[in-house]
Amino acid sequence: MVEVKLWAGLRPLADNQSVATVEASNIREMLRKLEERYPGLATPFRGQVAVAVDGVIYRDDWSKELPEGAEVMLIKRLAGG
Amino acid sequence: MSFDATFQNKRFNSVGTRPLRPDGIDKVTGRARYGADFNMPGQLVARVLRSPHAHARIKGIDTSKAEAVKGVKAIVTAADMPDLTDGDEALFAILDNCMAREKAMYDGHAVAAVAAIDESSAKAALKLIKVDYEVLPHVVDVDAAMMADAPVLNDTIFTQGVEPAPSKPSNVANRSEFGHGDVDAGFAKADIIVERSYKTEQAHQGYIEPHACVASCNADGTADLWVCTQGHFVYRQNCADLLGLEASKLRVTSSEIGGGFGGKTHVWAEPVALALSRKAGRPVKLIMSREEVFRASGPTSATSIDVKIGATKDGKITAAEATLRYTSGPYPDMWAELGAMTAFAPYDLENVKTVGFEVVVNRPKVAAYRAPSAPMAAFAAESAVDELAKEIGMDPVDFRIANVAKEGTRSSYGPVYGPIGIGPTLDAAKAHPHMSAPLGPNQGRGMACGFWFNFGGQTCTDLNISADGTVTIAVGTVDVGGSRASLSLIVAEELGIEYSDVKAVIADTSTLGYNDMTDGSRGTFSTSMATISAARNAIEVMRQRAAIMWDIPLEHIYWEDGHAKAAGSKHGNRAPLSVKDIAAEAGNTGGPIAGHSELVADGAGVSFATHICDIEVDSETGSSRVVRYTVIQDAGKAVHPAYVEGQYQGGAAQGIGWALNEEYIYGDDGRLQNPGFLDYRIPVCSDLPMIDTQILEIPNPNHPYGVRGVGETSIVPPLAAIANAVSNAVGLRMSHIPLSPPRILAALNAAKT
Amino acid sequence: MPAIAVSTTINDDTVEFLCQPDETLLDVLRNRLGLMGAKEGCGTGDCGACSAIVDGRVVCSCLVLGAEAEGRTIETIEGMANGNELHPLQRKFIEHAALQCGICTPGFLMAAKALLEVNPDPTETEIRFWLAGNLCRCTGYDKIVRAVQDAAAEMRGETA
Amino acid sequence: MRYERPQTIEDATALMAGAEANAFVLAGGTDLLVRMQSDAFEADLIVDIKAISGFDAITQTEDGFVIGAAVPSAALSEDAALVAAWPGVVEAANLIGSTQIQGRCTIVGNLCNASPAADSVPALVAADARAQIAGPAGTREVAIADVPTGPGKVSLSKGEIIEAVLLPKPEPRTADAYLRFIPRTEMDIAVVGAAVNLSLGDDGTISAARVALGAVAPKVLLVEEAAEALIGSNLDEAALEALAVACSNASNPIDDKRGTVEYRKEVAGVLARRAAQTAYARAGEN
Repeated sequence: MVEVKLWAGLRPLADNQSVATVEASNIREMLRKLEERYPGLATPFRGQVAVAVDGVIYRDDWSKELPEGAEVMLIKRLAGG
Repeated sequence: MSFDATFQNKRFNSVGTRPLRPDGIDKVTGRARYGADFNMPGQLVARVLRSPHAHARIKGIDTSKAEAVKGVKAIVTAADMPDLTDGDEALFAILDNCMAREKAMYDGHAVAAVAAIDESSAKAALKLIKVDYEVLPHVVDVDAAMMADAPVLNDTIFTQGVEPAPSKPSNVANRSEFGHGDVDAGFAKADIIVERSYKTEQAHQGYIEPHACVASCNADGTADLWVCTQGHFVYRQNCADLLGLEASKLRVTSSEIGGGFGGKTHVWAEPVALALSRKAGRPVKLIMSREEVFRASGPTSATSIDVKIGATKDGKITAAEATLRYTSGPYPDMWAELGAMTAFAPYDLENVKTVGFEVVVNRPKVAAYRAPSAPMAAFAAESAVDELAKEIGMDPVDFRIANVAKEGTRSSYGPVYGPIGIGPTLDAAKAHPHMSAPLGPNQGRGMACGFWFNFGGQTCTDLNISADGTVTIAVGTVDVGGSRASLSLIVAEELGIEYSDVKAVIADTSTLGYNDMTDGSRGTFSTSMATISAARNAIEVMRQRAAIMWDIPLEHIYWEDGHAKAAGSKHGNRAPLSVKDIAAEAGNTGGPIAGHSELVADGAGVSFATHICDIEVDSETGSSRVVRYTVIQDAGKAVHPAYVEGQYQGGAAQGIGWALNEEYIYGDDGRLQNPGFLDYRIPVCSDLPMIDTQILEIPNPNHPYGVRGVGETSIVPPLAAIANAVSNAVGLRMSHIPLSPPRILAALNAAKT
Repeated sequence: MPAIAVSTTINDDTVEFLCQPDETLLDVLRNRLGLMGAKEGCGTGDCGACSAIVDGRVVCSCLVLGAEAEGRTIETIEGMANGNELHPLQRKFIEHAALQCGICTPGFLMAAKALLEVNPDPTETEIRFWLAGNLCRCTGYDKIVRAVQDAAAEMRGETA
Repeated sequence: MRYERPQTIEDATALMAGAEANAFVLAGGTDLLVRMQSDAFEADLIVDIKAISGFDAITQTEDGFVIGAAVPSAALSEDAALVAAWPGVVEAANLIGSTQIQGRCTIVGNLCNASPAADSVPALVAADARAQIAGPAGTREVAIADVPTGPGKVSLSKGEIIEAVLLPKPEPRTADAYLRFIPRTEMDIAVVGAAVNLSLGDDGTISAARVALGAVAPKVLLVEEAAEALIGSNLDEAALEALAVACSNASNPIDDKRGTVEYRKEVAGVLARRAAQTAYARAGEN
């Protein structure tokens, strides 16, 4: 099980939860299960989110495994110069 | 991702040396071809008509007289573009910004464009296009735009991120919040609290090469685009999406790029050039003038920021809070959010809260500028940190060290940090001779820290080994600052060959798979990872070829020091095969030898820097000069140290310009007053001292060589470092960037009375 | 507008061209003569990317009319190297990593060449003020100034 | 549009006199070509005066110096006699733009462009220089201060061309100095400019002075009160303070992208003080 922290902008789309717990072994599975539970997340999940796993930000690589007890946060996909 | 990107603490032969850059001769002889240096047979010249109003409804555009001008071949307006009004919001904004549909949203907003056989016909036609404007009230200032009585730019914008959702539209597109703990409880524990408001003015990337492209659309739906860009694959996708082209039929070639710094991550004129070419049936060359670049490309945000920080007498920060308001131009984006994420990132804070407000105004659409949004947030936060240290009576470096973030710290934007370099940069600053050098009269010293995220992203490279054993590496990330040299070093390192045997080229969009842009400090980080991967794939092929050449089993062959070697007692006496040896036989061992890689280079990690500067202020004129400047930054591993230093120095120089003189100045009519290098004052050679650099190498655990991005963070600390230095020189806290002479003199005079 | 016939000397070659009366030397070099080493960064004399040497003085070619080239002697970046032998300044710019994007480089080289012709041993301050009309946004000028100093030393015969 | 390059001043003035409209003299072109970039600019005739004999020369005469209308600013600093006689004029001319601009721009062009912020004009006014004007009706001379009449406007009649600037031969123990304020170290238009030209008597007191300011009024200002503050003094603090006050009071600037009214008035005084100190030191050495 991983606890996924949602950024404030996502919470209205997820029953106002700030944390969601899902059974997932990697980012893709985590996003898929969250989306199944909260269909409103589908839009931001298409290109607007990045995932911080133990402080490292993953923007694209959904194959990243989620170790047991990892800190997982959804954050906005960022722009750079 | 099958590629293992974990840091391997290996000894380097090539990486870390300083060979000559491969594009050097072309660039010192004038042969390098930039955006404007390409021509096609039969090409037309394009010019763009721009709104003279800051905010105006377009009631009609009459192009009939202009079309009658001899030599004019096509005129386009928004009517010639797809109507994306009800489609994807981000795409709509990009297209509307390229060509205004309902309203001109800022001075310089494109409303029509002409393609003609020459400049003078195009110019004559522009004058004959009649646009019927209904001038609307405008607002350019971020605080004014948030007032209840401000003219509302877009009545479909309702502030997101607030509960309950507002019932009235406003110019505040979004509210975002970050932090943890309880700031009120934290402030209650503070012995001393500093609270202050700051402003920064809008700055432009100021790349010396204006946007330029040549577009050629054919009747069969194929098209070519030659363009200066930081990301030709992204430009291809954007242009295809905006114009309804098929991406694979649009071939985009990136020219040499004359500076970008974030400003060439976004299409401005390219869709217009393609639309003109499609309509005219001929190639079209479009070069923006310098004035157009300032008025109508994408500068960074102007901001207004409030900061409150409290600490105990012994120097521990108990709470930090900031409210950050950022302009985004006429279209909503996420610039304030980035500021809110980065403001307090260098610190280990028990209680922290940042709130960002994204504000639309009648200014050009904001684009990324080198660590976008972070310099302004750092200016405010680091000014307050400095002031707090002074109030407590602590040395500013010691105070920061006492509160610095480290591995395991919960960052102010949420996640817990892995290994990070802020502490070591502060330790290095403390030990640096600059910190203890004596100051002259009227001089002040300031220092500040900076933080930026680095990106990885989608990356694809092709490595081809020629029959003579020399190697071409084709990459899809545009070289903005010497990355071809760095990537050639990486190939040499992995294959164990000479740097001079490698040629790195930037492939066009039809010859290589998709690559994200050169942005987010990702160019060398991500492409080096893909290049290492491609080289290792090529090595695998060469092992197979060696097995064929020797006619022994593959598992008996290993790769070491640039050679295939046979293992064990049975074959071990064979002379190792070099890349050249294996390449020479390629035709008979299975054909060309290549290594390819497609990967997502995530795990870039975050980046920190600490800067120190000395400023001398003329108290009679308010003029200030930077007399000494030092940059200390973590590079993870410097692949080509000379170009890492170059990034540090260039970022510092841009920050110095922003801190002292650069600003967009608008008149009461909402028109930009200084759209040129004469009055948009970037630093000139005589403004600056030598800029000293110190490269720290704290390996990134998520890159085989430990590489981190180095491009952006160097622009984050200078605004605050300079403001702190000026404040120390004149004994007054300066809170409005740029610290132009009139602002400094006015503050000195106000303090006298 | 009737075109004007101009005869001039560019990089030691006699060159003849036709241009419009309002056409700049920069446009002539780039668009008519294929000498695209001079860049247009501003068109108003503020950035120096179009620098060329006319009768021994470095000027912004965007602020010279093509018609004014009649009878003049013009040097552009394309004439700086002697065949495959780079000018010391060109070599030192590469060696010192004095360029990143490189768009300003031809202009800097032209201006620096003109400097060393009148002042073979300039101080850092003299270099910085002489080059103040050449904008560079990438480097912070540090490595450019060092490259000029080093090239000057080599040209004076001091071991680099 | 036509481009003409006459060989004589008579041909040049005839061309200018005969032009229907929008005729421009081209010398260094550093202002004219910038204006030509603008979409709004229209020209029918450009008269390039650089081929006219003598226009590119600096000539020393019994009365002083004649600086031809086509002499680039860079050439002024290469003339040792001129630098020795009028260091302030030369330093002002050398502050116009970059090295590249210096290779082209002329002080006559700087004057005729009629920008209130022109660098060389206050120095020329302080030096009591005159403009030699050729026209269809012959030649005439006017004081430099009488050439510009307001921003972008000059007192020349149709067909008239300034041939040269005439600088007097300085009296013994006379020197000038010019300072301007800009936000950067180079490349900016003056926010304020101040020129001081002064002569010392045998006892070292200032016997004559002219003080001129730029960028603080619609055209260059010759500030009589500032000169009076200096005359008779040894440039003591009281004289300097009186000079600064006179300059600040005389300034009538505008708020714009380059500076505020308040700023310009204050800095006019600061720069006048500093320029006076430099001129005083130079005069003492002469």
